[in-house]
Amino acid sequence: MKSAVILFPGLNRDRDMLAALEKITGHKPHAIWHGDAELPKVDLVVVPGGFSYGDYLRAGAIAARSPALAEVKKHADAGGLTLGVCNGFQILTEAGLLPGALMRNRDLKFLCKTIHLKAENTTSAFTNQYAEQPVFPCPIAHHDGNYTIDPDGLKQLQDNDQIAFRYCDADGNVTQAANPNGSIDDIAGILNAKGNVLGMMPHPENLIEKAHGGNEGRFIVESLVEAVA
Amino acid sequence: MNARVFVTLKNGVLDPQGKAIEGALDSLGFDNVDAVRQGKIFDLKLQATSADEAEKEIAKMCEKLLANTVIENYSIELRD
Amino acid sequence: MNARVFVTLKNGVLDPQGKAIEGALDSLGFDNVDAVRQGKIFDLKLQATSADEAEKEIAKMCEKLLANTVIENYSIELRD
Amino acid sequence: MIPNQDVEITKDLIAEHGINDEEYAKILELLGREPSYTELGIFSAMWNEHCSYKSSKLWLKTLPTTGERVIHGPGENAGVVDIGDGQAVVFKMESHNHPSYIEPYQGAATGVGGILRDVFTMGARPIAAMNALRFGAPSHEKTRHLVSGVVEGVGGYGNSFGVPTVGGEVEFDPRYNGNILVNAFAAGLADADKIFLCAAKGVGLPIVYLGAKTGRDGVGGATMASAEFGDDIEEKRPTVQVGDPFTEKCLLEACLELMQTGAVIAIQDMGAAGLTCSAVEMGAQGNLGVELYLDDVPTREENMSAYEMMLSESQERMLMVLDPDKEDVAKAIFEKWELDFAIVGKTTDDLRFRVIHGGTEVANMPIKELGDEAPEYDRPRSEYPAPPALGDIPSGIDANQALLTLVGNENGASRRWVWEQYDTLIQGNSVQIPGGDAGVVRVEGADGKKALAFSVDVTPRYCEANPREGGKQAVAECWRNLSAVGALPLASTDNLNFGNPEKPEIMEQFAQSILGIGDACRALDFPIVSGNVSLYNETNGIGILPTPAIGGVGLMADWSKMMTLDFKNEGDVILLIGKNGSHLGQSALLRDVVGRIEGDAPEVDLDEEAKNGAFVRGLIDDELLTASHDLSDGGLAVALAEMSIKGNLGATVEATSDVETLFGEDQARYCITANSANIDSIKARAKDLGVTISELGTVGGDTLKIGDAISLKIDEIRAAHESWFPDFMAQEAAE
Ligand SMILES: Nc1ncnc2c1ncn2[C@@H]1O[C@H](COP(=O)(O)OP(=O)(O)O)[C@@H](O)[C@H]1O
Ligand SMILES: [Mg+2]
Repeated sequence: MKSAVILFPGLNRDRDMLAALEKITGHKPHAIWHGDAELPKVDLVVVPGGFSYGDYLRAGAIAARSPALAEVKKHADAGGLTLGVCNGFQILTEAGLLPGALMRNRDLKFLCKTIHLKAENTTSAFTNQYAEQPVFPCPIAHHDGNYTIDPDGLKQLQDNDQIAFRYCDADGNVTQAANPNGSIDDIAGILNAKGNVLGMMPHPENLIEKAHGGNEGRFIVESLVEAVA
Repeated sequence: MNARVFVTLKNGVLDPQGKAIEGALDSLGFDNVDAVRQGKIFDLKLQATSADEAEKEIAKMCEKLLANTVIENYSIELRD
Repeated sequence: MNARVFVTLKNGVLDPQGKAIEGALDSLGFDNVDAVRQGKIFDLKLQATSADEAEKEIAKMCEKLLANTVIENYSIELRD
Repeated sequence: MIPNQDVEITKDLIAEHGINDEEYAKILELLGREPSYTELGIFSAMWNEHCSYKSSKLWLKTLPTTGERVIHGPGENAGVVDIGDGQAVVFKMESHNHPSYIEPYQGAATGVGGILRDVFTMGARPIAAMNALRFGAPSHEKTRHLVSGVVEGVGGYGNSFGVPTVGGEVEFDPRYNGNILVNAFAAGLADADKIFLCAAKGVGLPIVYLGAKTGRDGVGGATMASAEFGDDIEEKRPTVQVGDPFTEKCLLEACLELMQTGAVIAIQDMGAAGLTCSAVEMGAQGNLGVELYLDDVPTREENMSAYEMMLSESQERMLMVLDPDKEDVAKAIFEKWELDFAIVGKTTDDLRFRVIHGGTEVANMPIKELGDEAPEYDRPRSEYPAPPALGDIPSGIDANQALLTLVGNENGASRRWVWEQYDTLIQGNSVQIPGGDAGVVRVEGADGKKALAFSVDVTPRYCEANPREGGKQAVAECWRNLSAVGALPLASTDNLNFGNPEKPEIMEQFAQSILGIGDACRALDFPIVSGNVSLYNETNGIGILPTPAIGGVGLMADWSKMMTLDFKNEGDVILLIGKNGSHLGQSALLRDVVGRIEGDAPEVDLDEEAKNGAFVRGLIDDELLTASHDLSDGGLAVALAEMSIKGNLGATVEATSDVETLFGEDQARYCITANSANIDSIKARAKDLGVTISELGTVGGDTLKIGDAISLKIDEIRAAHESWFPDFMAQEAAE
C-alpha cells in the first residue's frame, strides 16, 4: 500500500506516523511538505498529529485552509482513503472533510494517558480488523478532543454507522466516566458518510510494537492494506 | 483602519471554558453569576479605502478563517 | 443583567496567536492586514441590583480570575 | 568617545544595575572612560550572578567534569556524552524560578523553551524532558495557582514542541512560599562528530539573527533573576516574556536542517540577556571581535533603543555564524520555516565588542574581558549550624496510619495529576513513563535496543541539615534511580538553587553542598557535564531550603531488560539490598507523622552505593529480577507500598515492626523481587560481592502486610496515594 503523510509546521507526531506506516506496510511513505503542492498518487493520505501552526486561533484551523488540504480534499472526494489523527482529525473537521468540531477538553487540561477504545464500526476499510477484538487500550494526548456536533448531525453519524470508535472502560462499557474529554456520545473517532475518511483523537501510531506495550494500533493500517490489496 | 471582530459560540453549542469559569467564579464566592460564555476578539489593523470595503473584506476573513461557522458566529465593529 | 468583559494583551506583550493569524490571513490573500492581536470576551449573565454594583463585582472577577493582570488588561461593558 | 545617549550615569543608576563600587571601578579601568548607558546595561547583564557565576565559579571548579565518555563538559550550551555507535546525548538543566513566581504559566513555559533551545543549539534533537518543581505549603494562598500555572506552562510548551516529558519531581514546603523553584531538564540525541559550538571562527564572517522578532520582553530579566524579591515585586512585572512553542518548533527543524547542510560555523541561542550574552560568548570563545548593527535586528516594536535591544529576552531567537558560500541554502531553509532572519553583524579581528545603532557606535568594549574577566568572588562563609539533635521517637506510632499519611500527603502522593498533563509518549520511544524510578526512552538510529534513562533528584531537608551529606545524597539518589531500572549511570547535570550568597551561612551551605556533590560524583563515576546556579532565592529575608537538584542520564544496552517497580507475580520473593533501616533523622516519618524536623541527614556511604548499584544492575542485566525499586523518602514501608499499588498485588513481609526498620531512610538500598528459583543464585552473588542482602517475604494477595505492624488493603493505600493531588487541585478556585 502506498501512503503519504502531509507535513505542516508545528506538527510533531509526523515522525511517529511516518515510522509506524513504514513498519506496518513495509514501504516508506511519502513525506509531503504542505508548500510542495502536488500530492503523489497514493492509496492513503494521512494528516498526522501535533500542533500545526501552534494550534493558534483554533486547533487545526490554519492548516485546514492551506492549498495542501485542498489537495487532500480532492483525494478524499475521489474516494481516496484519508486518515486524520489528533491534530489531523481537527484539521479534517476544520476543512469540512468530516462533520462536527473539536473543542477544549471538558477539564480544560491537556491529557496524555492510556484509555480504552471500542471499535463501534467493524466493517469499514479502516476498522474491519477490530471485529474480533473491538476493545483495546490506546494512548491519547490532546488538549482539544471534545468532539461536538449538532443533534441532526449526531443522528446521522449514529444511523449511518459512522462512529468508528468510542471511549470505554477496560471491560468495553461505554460510560461517562471512561470518557476523558467530554466528547458528545463518547465519540473518539468518526468516518465520513462514504467511509473513506477516518478522523480520530487517540494515537494508533504510538501503539504498534512491544515497546509501546501493545500493537492494536496496527489494525487500522492493516485493515487498509487488506482493503486496497 | 482599525476593526474589532467578535467571535462567539452559537447558541446551544456547549462551551467547556465558559462552564469551567462559571464553576470557578462560583467557588470564588461570586454566586450571583448565572451564566458565562467565552468568546474571542481580534483587533485588526488594515488598509482599506472605505468602511464598506473594510467590512466586506473582514467578513470574508471571518468566513474563511477567523470563525468556524459550524459552531461560531461573528460580528464586526469598525473603529476608525 | 448582561455584561461583556474584554480581555486583551497589554501593549508590548508578545501575541503568538495574533502573529500566526496574521500570517495565515496573508497566505489566504488578505494582504491588506497590517496587524492582528487576539483577545477574549466573556459574556456574563448576573444578578445585580445596580449597574454600579455589577461593575464593581465584575472588576473583582477580572482581578481574581478572568484576566491575568500580569500581561492582560480588561474592560467591562454593561449591556442591559 | 561614545556619546552617552543623554542618560547620565549616576551612582543610583549604577546601583540599579546591580553593579557595586568595586565592579564599577573595574569597568572604568577596562574602558578607560565612563560607560555609555547601553554599555552599562551590557556590563550588568554579563556580570550579574545569573550570567557570570561570580559567587559560585570558585566552587563549581571543584566539581569533576571529565570522564571517558564526556565529549563536552560545562562551558557549552549543554553537556555532551558519548553513548556509543557514534551517538551522543546532550543534556542540561536550568532554572526559571523568579519568572515562574511572577507569571507561572509563561515563566515555566519559557523555562522549558530555554532549555530545549540549549540542547538543539548543539545539533541535538530533543528526546526527553523532565521538570523539578518546588512550591510553598499547600495551605499558602498562592500555592494552587502556582502549581496549576506552572504545570500547565511546562506542558503547554513541551507538548506543543513535541518532546516527551519522562520524569521530574514535585515537592511542597513552606520554605518555598515566596520563592518557588522551576527547574527544567532536557536531553537530545546527536551524532557524536556533529556537535555545534558557540565559538565563532573566521574574521569578517556574517553573523545571522534567526527566529522571532525582538520585543521589549524581559528587559532587565537577567538582572531580576539575580536579585532578592521584596514587596515591590509587583513593579517588576512588565518584564514577563511570553513563550511561542510553535516558533521554537520551527526553529528546531530549521536549525537541524541547516546544520545538515554544513552551513553553520557557530551557533548560540539567545537566552538570558539575549543578544548581549550570545554575541559576546560567540566572540570571546572564538577569540574574535564582534560588530553588531542593531538597525538590522528584526523588531516587533517601534522605537526600541539600543539598550532595550541588547537586553531584550524575547524568546525563540538564535545567533549564528554562517558559511558565506552557503547563504542561499540557509535562506531557503529559513523561508521554508517562515522564520525571521537578518544579517546583524560580523566577526572582526580586534577583540572589541562594537554595537552600532542609528549610525552611532553605542558600545565599544573589550570582548574577552566582558566574558572571561567577569568578577569572581570568594564570598565569606561562616560555620554551618548543626541541626537540632534527634529527640526520642514517641512510642505507639500507628504504623498503618503512618504509612497512609506518608503515601498520601502532599509530598508522598502520586504525581499523576501532573504528568498526565504532559505528553509522555510522543516520539514513540517512551518505554518507561513517569511513575517509576526513572524515565526511559529508546534511542533511534541504533540497533533498536539501546535506551537512555533519566532521573532528577534532591532531598532539600537533608541538605539543610547537613549540606555535605545532602549534596552527596542528591547525587546518590539520582544514580540509584538510574541503577534501579537497569541503566548504567553515565553523567549528570546540576541545578543549584540557594538563598542569598552574601550571607555567610548560605555561602557555606552552598560550598558544602558542592563539595558533597563532587565527592559523590567522583566516587560513582558520574561527572557533572553541565549545570545552572540560581542564587538569591529569598523573599523578605527568608531563604529557600538548599535545593541542589541533580539530573542524571544512564545508558541501557537493551531496553527489553529494563526493570519497573511494580510487583509482577504472586509468589515472587522480595529481597532487601543494603542494611536494615535505622536512620530517622530528617526522615519523612519524623516530619510528617511526628511533626518534628530534627537530627542529622542520613549518611551516604559511597562505596556501598557503588557496590549495591552495580550488583542490582548486574542482576537486571542477567534477567534475574521481576521488579526493582530504590528506597528513599519513607523507607522500606513506602517502597513496598508503591510496588504494591503499581502492581496491584499485595505482599507478606516478615520484617521486625519497629519504626526504624519500616520508615528509616538509610541510603544505598533497593527492594527487589525475583522468582523463587533464582533466590539462591542471587544470594550467592551477593555474598561473593560483599553485598548485604536479606529475604523479606513474598508477593501476593490484595493486602500489604509488614510484620505485625502493617496490614492494609492495596485499594486503601492506592486511594490515599492517588487522591491527594486531584483533591487539592479541585479546590483551585475555591480559595
Ligand atoms: N513534575 C513532574 N513531571 C513528571 N514526572 C514527575 C514529576 N514529579 C514527579 N514525577 C514522577 O513521579 C514519580 C515519583 O516521583 P518521586 O517520588 O520524586 O520519585 P523518586 O522517589 O523515585 O525520586 C517519578 O516517576 C517521577 O518521575
Ligand atoms: Mg526512585
